[in-house]
Amino acid sequence: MAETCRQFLKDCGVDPERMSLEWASAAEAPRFVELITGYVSKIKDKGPLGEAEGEEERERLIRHLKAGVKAAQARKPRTALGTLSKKLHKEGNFSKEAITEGVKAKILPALRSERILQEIKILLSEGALSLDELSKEVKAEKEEVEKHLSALSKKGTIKEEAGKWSMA
Amino acid sequence: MVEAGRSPNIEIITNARLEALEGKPGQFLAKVHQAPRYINEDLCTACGMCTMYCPRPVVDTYNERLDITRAPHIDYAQAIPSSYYIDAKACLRVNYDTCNLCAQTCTAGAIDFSQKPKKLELNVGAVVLAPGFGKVDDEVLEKFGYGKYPDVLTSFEFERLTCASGPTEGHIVRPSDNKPPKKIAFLQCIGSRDETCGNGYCSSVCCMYAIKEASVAKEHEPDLDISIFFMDVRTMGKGFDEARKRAQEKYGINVIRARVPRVDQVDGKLALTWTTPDGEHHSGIFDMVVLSVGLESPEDAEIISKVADIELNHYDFCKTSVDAPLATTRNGVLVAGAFQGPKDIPESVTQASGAAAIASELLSDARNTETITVTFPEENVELEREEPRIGVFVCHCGVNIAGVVDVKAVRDYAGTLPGVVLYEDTLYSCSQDALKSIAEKIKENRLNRVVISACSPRTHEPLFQETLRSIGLNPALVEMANIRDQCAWVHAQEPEAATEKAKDLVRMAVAKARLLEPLDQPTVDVTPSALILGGGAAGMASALSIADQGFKVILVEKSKELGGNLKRLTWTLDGQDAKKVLKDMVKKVKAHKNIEVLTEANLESISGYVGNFTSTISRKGKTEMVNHGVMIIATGGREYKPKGYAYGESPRVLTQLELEEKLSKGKSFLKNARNVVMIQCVGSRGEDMSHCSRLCCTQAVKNALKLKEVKSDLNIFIFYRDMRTYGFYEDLYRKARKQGIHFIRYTPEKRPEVIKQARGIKVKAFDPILGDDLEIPASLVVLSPGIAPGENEELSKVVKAPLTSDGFFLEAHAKLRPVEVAVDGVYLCGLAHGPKSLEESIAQAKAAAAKAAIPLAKGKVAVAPIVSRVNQDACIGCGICESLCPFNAIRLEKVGKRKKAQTITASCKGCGICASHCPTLAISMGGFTDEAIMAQIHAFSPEGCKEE
Amino acid sequence: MAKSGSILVLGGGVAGVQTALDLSELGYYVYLVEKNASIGGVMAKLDKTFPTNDCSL
Amino acid sequence: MAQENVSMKENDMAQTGFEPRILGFFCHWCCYAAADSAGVSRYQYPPNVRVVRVMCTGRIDTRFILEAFKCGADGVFTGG
Repeated sequence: MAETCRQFLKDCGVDPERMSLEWASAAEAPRFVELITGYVSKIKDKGPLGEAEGEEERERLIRHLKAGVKAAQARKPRTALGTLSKKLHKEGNFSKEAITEGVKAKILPALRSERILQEIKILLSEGALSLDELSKEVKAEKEEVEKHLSALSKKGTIKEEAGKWSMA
Repeated sequence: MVEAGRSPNIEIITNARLEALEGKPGQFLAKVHQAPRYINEDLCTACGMCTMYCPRPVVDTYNERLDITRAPHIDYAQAIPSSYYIDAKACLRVNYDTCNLCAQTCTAGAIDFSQKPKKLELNVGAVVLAPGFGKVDDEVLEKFGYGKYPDVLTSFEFERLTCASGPTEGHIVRPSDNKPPKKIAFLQCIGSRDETCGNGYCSSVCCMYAIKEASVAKEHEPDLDISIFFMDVRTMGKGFDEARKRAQEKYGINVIRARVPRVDQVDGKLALTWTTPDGEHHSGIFDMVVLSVGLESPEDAEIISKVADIELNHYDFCKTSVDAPLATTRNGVLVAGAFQGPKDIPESVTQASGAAAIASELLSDARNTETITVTFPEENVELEREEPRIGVFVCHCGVNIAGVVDVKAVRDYAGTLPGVVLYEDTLYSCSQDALKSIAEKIKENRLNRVVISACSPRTHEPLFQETLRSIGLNPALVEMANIRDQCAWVHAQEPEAATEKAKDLVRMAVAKARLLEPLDQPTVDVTPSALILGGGAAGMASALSIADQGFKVILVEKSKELGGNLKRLTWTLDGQDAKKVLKDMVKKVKAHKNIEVLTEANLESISGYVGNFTSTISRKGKTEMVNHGVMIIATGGREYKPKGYAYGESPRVLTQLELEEKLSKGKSFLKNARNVVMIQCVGSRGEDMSHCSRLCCTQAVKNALKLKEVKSDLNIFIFYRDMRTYGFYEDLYRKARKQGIHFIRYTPEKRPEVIKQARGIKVKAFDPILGDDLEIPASLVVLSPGIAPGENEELSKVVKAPLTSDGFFLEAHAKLRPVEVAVDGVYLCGLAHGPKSLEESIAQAKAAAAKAAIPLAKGKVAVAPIVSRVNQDACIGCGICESLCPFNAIRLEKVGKRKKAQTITASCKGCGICASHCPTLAISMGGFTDEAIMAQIHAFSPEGCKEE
Repeated sequence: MAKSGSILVLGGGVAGVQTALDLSELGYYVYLVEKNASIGGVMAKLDKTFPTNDCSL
Repeated sequence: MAQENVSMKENDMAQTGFEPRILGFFCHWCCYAAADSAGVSRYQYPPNVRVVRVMCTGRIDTRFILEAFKCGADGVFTGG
């Protein structure tokens, strides 16, 4: 879960170090205090969300996240996550490499693709945009965006007029 | 404690004393005299007006006479019963028939001067004496300037000074000038280990509390210079030695080995002189001296002894024996706690449960004949279904929260949140009167969701849940915001930020509360039998207790015979024949119709949950399945096998147990013996194992005395680090010194060496008093190896019960749940828990038997309602949840044509891994639904944030 | 005559309270007789306890 | 030069004045308990974290974390 989260946060334009997963048992109050103090100062150094990320617009970042949440709810990426967890569990393989590689190969593409799809929908519901503009806004290659556009237009959800896409 | 106040089957009779006890076990008649409180408990609202208006000051004994209160008062805010009372000795109305001011100011009309003393006659089957301990005479303390010099305090007084709710709100000041002290001295063994005052015993707790008080003081004032004057550092309890070491290192507390004979005042400061073991004289000036006073027998010990017709020992504590540590000399009258001998909280709590077990054995025929069952009103389902009507109660917790957080601001802020119809602040929301008033307000305002903004749900949620139940609301409809443990206490220096945080936490809790749903309260039947692992003294004692309480027991022992380590003992610490104790026990166990003994047997696996376990036992190559409701781990420990000290190389080097075995067979081996050397802490306290093995000191002294008895001209030398002959065992230590046994301290840097010579052996060691090396040719060297954990690691994995770093089983809570482990329905006793004496093992075994018998006696256990629920319409039967569940608590079952996931409610621990990995979001968690967590996340943003 | 299902516990300190709680859970009625005006004994006066420094209430 | 100095100072002020908003997901049995016990011991730590209690870190879903960032969190601390 944590690794998926980190990789996907990065995809959404959020510094993955902003999320931390730590362990402190019930008996480790001093350790807890150390962890939390260290973490807060780390985030202080990074500044407000969006600043360290170098995103010129916080708005864009939030939009990535909005689409990201939707992607994380979608069945395809969730199945990918479940299947990978199941596999690693069965093999008893919890090595960092196995998890990182697994997430990179199986889960992230599903999440990313779903995020791009959702973001296209959000953007187009706000107004018409060209392929170039879309590609820049969703932070993805033109080819990736095109795939979704053609699928959506086949379904009749969107249409193209004078090089600009909008909701049908 | 609050639970005791709430239980319908505990009748608290205060201001009362026992006057007579007639009859016989099972049918006693107890006569009790109860003095009037002059305030009606049922009417008193604990508002405190009476205290404010009373003109009569009295010293506050609760605050160790450091503060002043008035004749009508309450001991402390959370006291139970939560009603004020009038101190009859001071009251003008009671004594002179004047004043009556309080009665006029009391708006509740609770003050009632017509109350007369009551004589109660109670029919009871058994009596448990737990009157606690008394205080050391002021006369003893005067020797140390107490009463003469204001800055000499007792440790009990100092405890109140360091307490945030104490008279100084936790600021440490000198009573003479109200200024903070810079140098504090703690003097140990005041009124303990001191024959001149008649208390020859060790009080067993002072070393620990002195270290605790010193640490707390350093925590408050890091610059304090604190010295503790010890004779021996006796931190022999489980985990205590490590805690002492940590405290010494972390806080830099000076530990000085010396007994300070007197305290003098010089120029407003306190002067001490002392002599260290190397014979050097020292002196020092201190701002404050704390006397670590010991525990005395209770002041009314003699009266209790007469009234209850029981015998006392030579120190006026209750007389008991090693094989029956909780039985008094009168049948049916039991004892627990410090009256049995000075002891700390975990041991008192253990004995208390143990005494309950014995009473339950005696009266098992009469179980449930006189109890009252509470029935909760039926749930008001309609009200629960209505739109959320939320009530928010913000707790001051005295100054604990209100001292940092602006409680009123938080309360008013709560009023602005959607769905909130009532918002109030309370002084102590967990006090009984507050709970009552919360319940009334919920009813009055027809609330159907409640937010308590106070302390941690981990400790207090059950309390508020029960309050809801008592008025017909589902207990799952309460949510807590933790603004004490995780806010006020940890942001004490930043009141504004803490107040903001408290507001945020309340906003998040209210957001969650809006989405709370009622949850089922399922119960499951209990298999009425216990599985006990280990057939040593502890296992047998607990088996006998549970069997006598009327339940079946399966006793599993891995070796061929019952007995465990007890088989190797010859004499008990009080001089009884250990073999006879063992024989009697084994006989009883074998003859008991409720006990089935399986020897040469092992637990292979265990599944299920409290009330319904199924275990696989392997025995002589075969396996069998056993169903049982509870389990006790009594697998024991073993004598540590010494390394070095020429052990195993020379026949003259033995362990204490080997010596005992030899001694029991005759004394011929001592014929030519002259010098016997004993070496303590072999393997313990950092040599190999880090823990203190607790009883080796006493065992060595016992065996040394035995040797002297057999051959009085022996020279016996005992090399030790601290002599930890705690409690009444100190008597043996003193006796040994009087008989000329030599005690020589060593430090871990300079351990004694055993050297093999051409003929015989010698021991080389450093004598700190002589300041030089010492060589003793030894006829016999007896090592005191510690107690090592048994093969706990494997069992720990099978049972999923955690171990301490020393390899013993870890109890659920060191003080309050000393015989339970983290797994519900599994209990713990004997050496498997940690090193302890036979009498302590037996008391603990009884305690485990009491705890284990509770679910058996109830016949039903409640299942926690925080479990996963599957929406089977959304489930696609992928099986991801089934494969990930760590508790095997969810599985696929055929529903119609398709496979669907289903939760096994009784096994589910509510972790939620199934929910977070469900591709179709078909699984939700009771009390922690996706919607509720999302709502909390949204409420995290002060401006609000919406789901899209 | 049948045995009584009630038990008298003398002393409302930590030991007495624990005995009373366990007995009530085991199916007996308990009279908790305390000489002072409130239960809790010395435990209620302790701020923190060794070695974990837990709150004692 | 002087101007630059001023802006540096302002920058510094902004740096030190920034109080991040952090959301914590704490496991009931572990981290939440550790946080309680930190309170009991009166340890002090920065007041920037708001806590959502869960029964186990296994409960935490990727979308909770994204949602937290979306709702203005500058950081998310999950504690098992």
